[in-house]
Amino acid sequence: MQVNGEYKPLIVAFCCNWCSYAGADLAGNNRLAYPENVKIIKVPCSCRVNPMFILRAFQRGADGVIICGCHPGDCHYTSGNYYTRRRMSLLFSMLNFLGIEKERTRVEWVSAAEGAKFAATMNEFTEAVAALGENKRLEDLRCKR
Amino acid sequence: MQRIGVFVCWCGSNIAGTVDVQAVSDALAHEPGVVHSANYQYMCSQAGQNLIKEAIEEHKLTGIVVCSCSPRMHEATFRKTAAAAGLNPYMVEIANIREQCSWVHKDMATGTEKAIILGKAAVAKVNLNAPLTPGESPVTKRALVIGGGIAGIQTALDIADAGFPVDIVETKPTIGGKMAQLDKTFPTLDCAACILTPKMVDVAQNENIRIFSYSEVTDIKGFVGNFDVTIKKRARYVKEDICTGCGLCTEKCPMKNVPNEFNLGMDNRRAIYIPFAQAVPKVATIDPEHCNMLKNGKCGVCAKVCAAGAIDYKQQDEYISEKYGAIVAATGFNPISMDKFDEYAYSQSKDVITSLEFERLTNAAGPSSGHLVCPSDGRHPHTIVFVQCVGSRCASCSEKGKEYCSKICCMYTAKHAMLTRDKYPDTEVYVFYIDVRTPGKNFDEFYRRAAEEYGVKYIKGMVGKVSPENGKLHVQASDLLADKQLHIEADLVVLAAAIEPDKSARPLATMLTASMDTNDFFTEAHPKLRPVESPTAGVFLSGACQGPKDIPETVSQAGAAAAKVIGLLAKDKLTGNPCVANSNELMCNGCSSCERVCPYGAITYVDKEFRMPDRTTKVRRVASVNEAVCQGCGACTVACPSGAMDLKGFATKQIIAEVDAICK
Amino acid sequence: MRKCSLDNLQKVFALIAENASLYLPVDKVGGAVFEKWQEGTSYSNALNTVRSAKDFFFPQTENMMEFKTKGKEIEVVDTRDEHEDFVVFGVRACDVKSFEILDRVFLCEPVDSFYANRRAHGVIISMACTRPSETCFCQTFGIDAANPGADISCWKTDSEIFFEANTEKGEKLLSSIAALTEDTDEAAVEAQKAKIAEIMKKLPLAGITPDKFGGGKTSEFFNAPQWKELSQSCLGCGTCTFVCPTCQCYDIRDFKTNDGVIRFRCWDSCMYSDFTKMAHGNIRNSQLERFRQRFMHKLVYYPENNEGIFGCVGCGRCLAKCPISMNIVKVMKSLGGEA
Amino acid sequence: MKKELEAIQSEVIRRSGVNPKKCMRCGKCSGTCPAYDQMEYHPHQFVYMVESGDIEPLLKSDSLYQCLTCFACVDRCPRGVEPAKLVEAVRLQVVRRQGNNHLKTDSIPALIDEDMPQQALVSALRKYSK
Amino acid sequence: MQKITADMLIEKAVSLLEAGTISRVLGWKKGEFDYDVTPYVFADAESLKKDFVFDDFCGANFSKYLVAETRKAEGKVLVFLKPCDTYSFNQLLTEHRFDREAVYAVGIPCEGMADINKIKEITGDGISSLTSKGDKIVVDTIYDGEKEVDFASVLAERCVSCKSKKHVAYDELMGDEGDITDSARFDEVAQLEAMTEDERFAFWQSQLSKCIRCNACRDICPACTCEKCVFENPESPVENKAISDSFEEKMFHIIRAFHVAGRCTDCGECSRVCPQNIPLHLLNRKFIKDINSFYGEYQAGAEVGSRAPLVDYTTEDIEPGEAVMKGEGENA
Repeated sequence: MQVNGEYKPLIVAFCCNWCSYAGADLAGNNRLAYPENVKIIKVPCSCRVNPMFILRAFQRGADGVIICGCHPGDCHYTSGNYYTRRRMSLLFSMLNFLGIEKERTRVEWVSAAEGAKFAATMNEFTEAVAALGENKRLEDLRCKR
Repeated sequence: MQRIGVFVCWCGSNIAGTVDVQAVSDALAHEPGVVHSANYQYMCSQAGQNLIKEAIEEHKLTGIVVCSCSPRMHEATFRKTAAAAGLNPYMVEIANIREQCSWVHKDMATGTEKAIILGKAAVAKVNLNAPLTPGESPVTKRALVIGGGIAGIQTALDIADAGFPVDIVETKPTIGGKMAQLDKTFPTLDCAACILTPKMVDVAQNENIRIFSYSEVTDIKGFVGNFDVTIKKRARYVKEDICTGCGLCTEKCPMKNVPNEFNLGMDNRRAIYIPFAQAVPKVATIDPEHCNMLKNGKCGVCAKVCAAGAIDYKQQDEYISEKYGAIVAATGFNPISMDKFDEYAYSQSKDVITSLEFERLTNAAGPSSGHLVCPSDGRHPHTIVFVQCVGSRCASCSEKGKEYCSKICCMYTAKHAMLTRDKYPDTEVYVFYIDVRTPGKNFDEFYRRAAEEYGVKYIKGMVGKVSPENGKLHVQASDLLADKQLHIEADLVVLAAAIEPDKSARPLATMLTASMDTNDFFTEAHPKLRPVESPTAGVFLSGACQGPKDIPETVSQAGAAAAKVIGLLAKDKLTGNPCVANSNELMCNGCSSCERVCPYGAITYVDKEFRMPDRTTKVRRVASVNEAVCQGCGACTVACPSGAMDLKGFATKQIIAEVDAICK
Repeated sequence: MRKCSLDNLQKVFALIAENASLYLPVDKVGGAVFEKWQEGTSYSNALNTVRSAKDFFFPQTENMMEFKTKGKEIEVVDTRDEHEDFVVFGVRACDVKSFEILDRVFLCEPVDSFYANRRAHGVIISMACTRPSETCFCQTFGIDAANPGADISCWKTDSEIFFEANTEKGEKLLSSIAALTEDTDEAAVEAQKAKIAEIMKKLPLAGITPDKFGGGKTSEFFNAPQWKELSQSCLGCGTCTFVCPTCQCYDIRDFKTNDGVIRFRCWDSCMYSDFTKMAHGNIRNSQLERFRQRFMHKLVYYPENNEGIFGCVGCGRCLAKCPISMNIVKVMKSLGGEA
Repeated sequence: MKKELEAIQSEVIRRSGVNPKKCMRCGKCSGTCPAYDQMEYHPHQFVYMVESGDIEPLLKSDSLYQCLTCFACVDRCPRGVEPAKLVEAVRLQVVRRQGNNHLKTDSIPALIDEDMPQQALVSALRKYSK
Repeated sequence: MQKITADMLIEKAVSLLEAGTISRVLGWKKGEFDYDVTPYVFADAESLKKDFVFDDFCGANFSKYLVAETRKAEGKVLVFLKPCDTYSFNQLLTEHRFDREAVYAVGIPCEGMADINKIKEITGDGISSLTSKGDKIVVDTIYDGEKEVDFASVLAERCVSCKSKKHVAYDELMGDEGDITDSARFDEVAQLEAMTEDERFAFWQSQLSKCIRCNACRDICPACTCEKCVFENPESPVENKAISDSFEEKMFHIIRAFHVAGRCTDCGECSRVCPQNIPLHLLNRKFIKDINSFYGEYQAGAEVGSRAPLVDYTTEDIEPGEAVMKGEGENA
């Protein structure tokens, strides 16, 4: 996404309510900075994230999409993140198969206690996406006028 | 079209310091649906809440967006505010512009821009919100306590005292747990049996309490207020209601060489046994592994001597189904195995023992009738070495012990050392410690007394190696303060083994769909604010299954868990979480994908008749969600290919609206 | 009539492409498609393109306008882009005829200005068919594959290509390439026409006739019992409509962009369950009704409103592409349209 | 000098892969060390001194060569600190800085007695030479 | 050439009709040419004898018709199932899409089906008749007269990489039972995996941009039996009719492949029906290949009631980051 003529990667982060969203809050509590272009959407569980949401984000101008959930075994709903893990493994492998840069998508397990990990992950992911440049391969020109 | 009010909180300077709140409320005022936009110093204050209430009334708002701190902080507050002004509480959305904006960004321009975008996303979502009403479900007024140690006993007693029926399920033949095995308790040194056994009797006599001993929970279904539990009552081959506990059978049984688990294998019991004199229920149990009658059909002595005729070799496991409104996990702890600590020669010498074994050795009802002797030959030990932190505070990479501090070892070691010196002043007692941790009422005084008054030799350092040599134990250790390596010829080495959750906890957590940490301790719903509740509604935590703790702490947590249970059972109806899945039956094709991913079994299928657009009717199999069971994870929404399954409060359209708003 | 050697064809293309975009059939994996000519693009020998040539005047999706929103204000933006001059080379007789059918829909009052503009800016060069397929039945609708028509008609032999302008636009274009062409008599072309006429007689579908159909036959066919068994195989996909050169139904939709709305139109198919869905619901709720609509439109309703001209040009694309091989020929035969 | 010592410290930490900060000062390494009495600085002190940058005395100490590299401390350390690897890393620093070997190959035969196992010879060579 | 003939099937159907076991027959009806057959419901012996056909072009599967026909309460439907069809049959049963009791399934052997486009590549257009003769097909054309083509050389792509000649469901089997074949069906996927990211993107961009959103792939697909597709449901935020600016077709095909992942039996119908000849089956096969490599071999439809990999999990599953690397195949 272009901001004032400069490329700044827009990152959409889907965070589960119980672990990762709380982890993001903790990053805030500890004033651990990460790029402002990371925007968080709260979902009850990472398993609520539909592949359609991810593609939609890319269509609308996101340059990277990250899904954060509880660590496997720690899901508030016991099994949600296990489904996420399978779904995203397959989806991301498919996107890679279609030639969409694999660095644009990621799943990271962030617990409520891992504020530092949340910030570090976002910094690192943003950097990786920044290195790729703008999302061209899943863009929708209609959204880019 | 919604009429949305936006309220931007300054949070003092917490938000306003990095976000131009005026700019945010101005920008959001132009968003579709927004009819009112304001900002205020502290939205969560009474004055701030009044501002919201007044705006709801004045502008006839149908939805509100509060740009403030994390919804984890004040979503509930603002929902109540909305409800008080007559607005459905689920028409409130929070834009987290503090934790996820002002606190992580330094620059006013970027902070403001991001806050506006987060606000826009929240507005976009509220535009698609619908009022939600939580469903109601009845509460079965009976509690289940799993585990009959001091934690379970105390919880059960407190619940029963409030007038609610409670069942205790205990895997052992008797309740009492670890505390029943202890000798004295720190820091007051009262005898464990003296304070525990009256409580056990109370349990037995309480009309509201049923004890399922020698039993285990095999299945849990349902949800808060309505659990369906299956309890397997293992066959003990003794009719519980007839056995008088006279104990004659346990004297006459010819199978004499069964290791006595109550004394940690330091002596033997019979194949038919009562674990200890004050057992509750005081009923004999036949150990089918060792009973000749059950194994080979030969013997039958116990049946012959039983005057009451309580022996029943044909008894079968019995499955009991019961409904409960609340479940308390009180599965307790065990010392870890010493297998991985070969340097302490636990497997090589009988005179290297764990602290729990030491408790039994000093207990008057123990294998040595309370005489402190070396288990190898029964001699009186003159030099005793206590080693602390065996398996506690180990780095995870070492893969030997546990990373956490087991919390109770410092105090019981001080107790052991003190009692030994008190009773046997001729013994030399060394305690090797890394740190002595005594944060508790009268704890440090207790430890200092052991060192100062009883002459226990506390040495800062660790034992590196114990080797049995000529009937003695050669202890090689470091004394860090003297900067010396010590070599002690000891008679007895006592290892303060780390404690870990009972092995039954993990499968129980799976049945309860309750979460656990990596150490298999149950996770609390909130580490500070909800320490006795599991995140799974209706499941409560009591005692060491939640983390290492001593008796006073266990008892207070047990009481707290009981209070929570009583609070739950006192309700006639429960209101659920309205953010549940719902299936659009017109779209559903009945493929079962959602049912398969639902962790709660909340989805069932019904055959429904549909009137088709071409004026015919057809019967189709469609999914139906039990709203009381659904916890709202959303797994089904993605499993559903036709998009028939959606989640209230986190609907596909709402999330996509947020995505769109963010990506603008 | 003008001609040029096939060796010079690329030069002709280059000359045309100097003033307008030139599109022509190009061989691709999976069949021929119309593509913009560039240096080196070679003309396909395929009988026909997978998709018809209607895209040039009636593209699958076409933006009509855009609304930009800022806060609560809306600005309407003209985004039309149909004013570019272009030339389409190698259109077969069936597709040429399809333009007439589309014209009658889009150019009657109220005139569809998008379509009209594209028509005004496009020049069509047709190509006679020398090897029709077994699926061809253009002659059923009086189309002469040997006389393809349009602005310029072309005939291709093994070594030469012949041009004849039929319209003013055609004359103009032909004169612009005069330097590369020469005058010729019609002997070679006449010979080819005769040969084609012979082939046409041999085609397996030569016997299909539309005589039984036409305007005023609604009551005769609407409740025919054959519809039930004909439609029962139909999957309700849009393949036939989307490969059809004469299907002209479209839907107008809004696409929400990041800062407003794009209003666009896109092809629609009467085979789709939401076709002509309105506030009260759908007027054709069963696949039978939808299926019937498509064929009744081509064989009865269209001729009724258009002086007996049928809404099918016999290109055979639907015969080749229907996933379950249900098509207009089978419908016509079933309803009695075989000589 | 201070700078140089800091460089040695970071080099020791890097080369050994040991994080001395993990040490909780329990002294089990020293309690377990069979060469304790021969050593001037004991394993736990090694760890602490490397951590605190007090490396100079270590560089001069014979303790470097008294460590048998038996890895008992590594095996038993509850925190996974691995003191023996630190000792080895310091030793390597010294050996490298001296520019020559602690033991010359020529002087070895004189030190050999009949009971010395072959293994000890090889490990000594490894330990005392660059 | 098929080992079983239309006459044998007609005889079977007629006898079952006469016995009252079934009330109608789901089969293939003769077309205009010798290669275009249409799935059709035959209600009587007469129409069967007149129009029923079984030859080298009877590829179309009956899934959609099975779902529709079994909802009519008119007795049992006889359906002839080739081995590949039986997998779809089971998958539909697993998803409760039809009532097993309403069907009488007869398994029939299949030697693979011919691809008319491959034949036309050899013989050219203008086919007036086609006759199977042993391992040859005799093609008569209006331009070049009679030509013979090897059946093997014109075998449809999906039959070249046939996964199974074994039936996994039937009430009755005609002819000999075959085996699960050791096909090289993942080779094409592996070739794409071996390309660079840019090459893969270029490949799919050129393929998917051909899409005209006719929905034939979806409408023929045995796994796409939703009451209403998300792309057609106005309530769905992804509802869409048009291809536009190179995104919508990607969205459609990625999501469609994802929706059928773990459920797709790899019947290959999507690629067969695509009017634009997009190799859509490669998307589904990629998912199958990944599923096999990440979670162990799984064949949708092999067993009724089996748990599809996407509605299942183990606690030890591969992490998405590793999965993407592993998904690049041996070449990564």
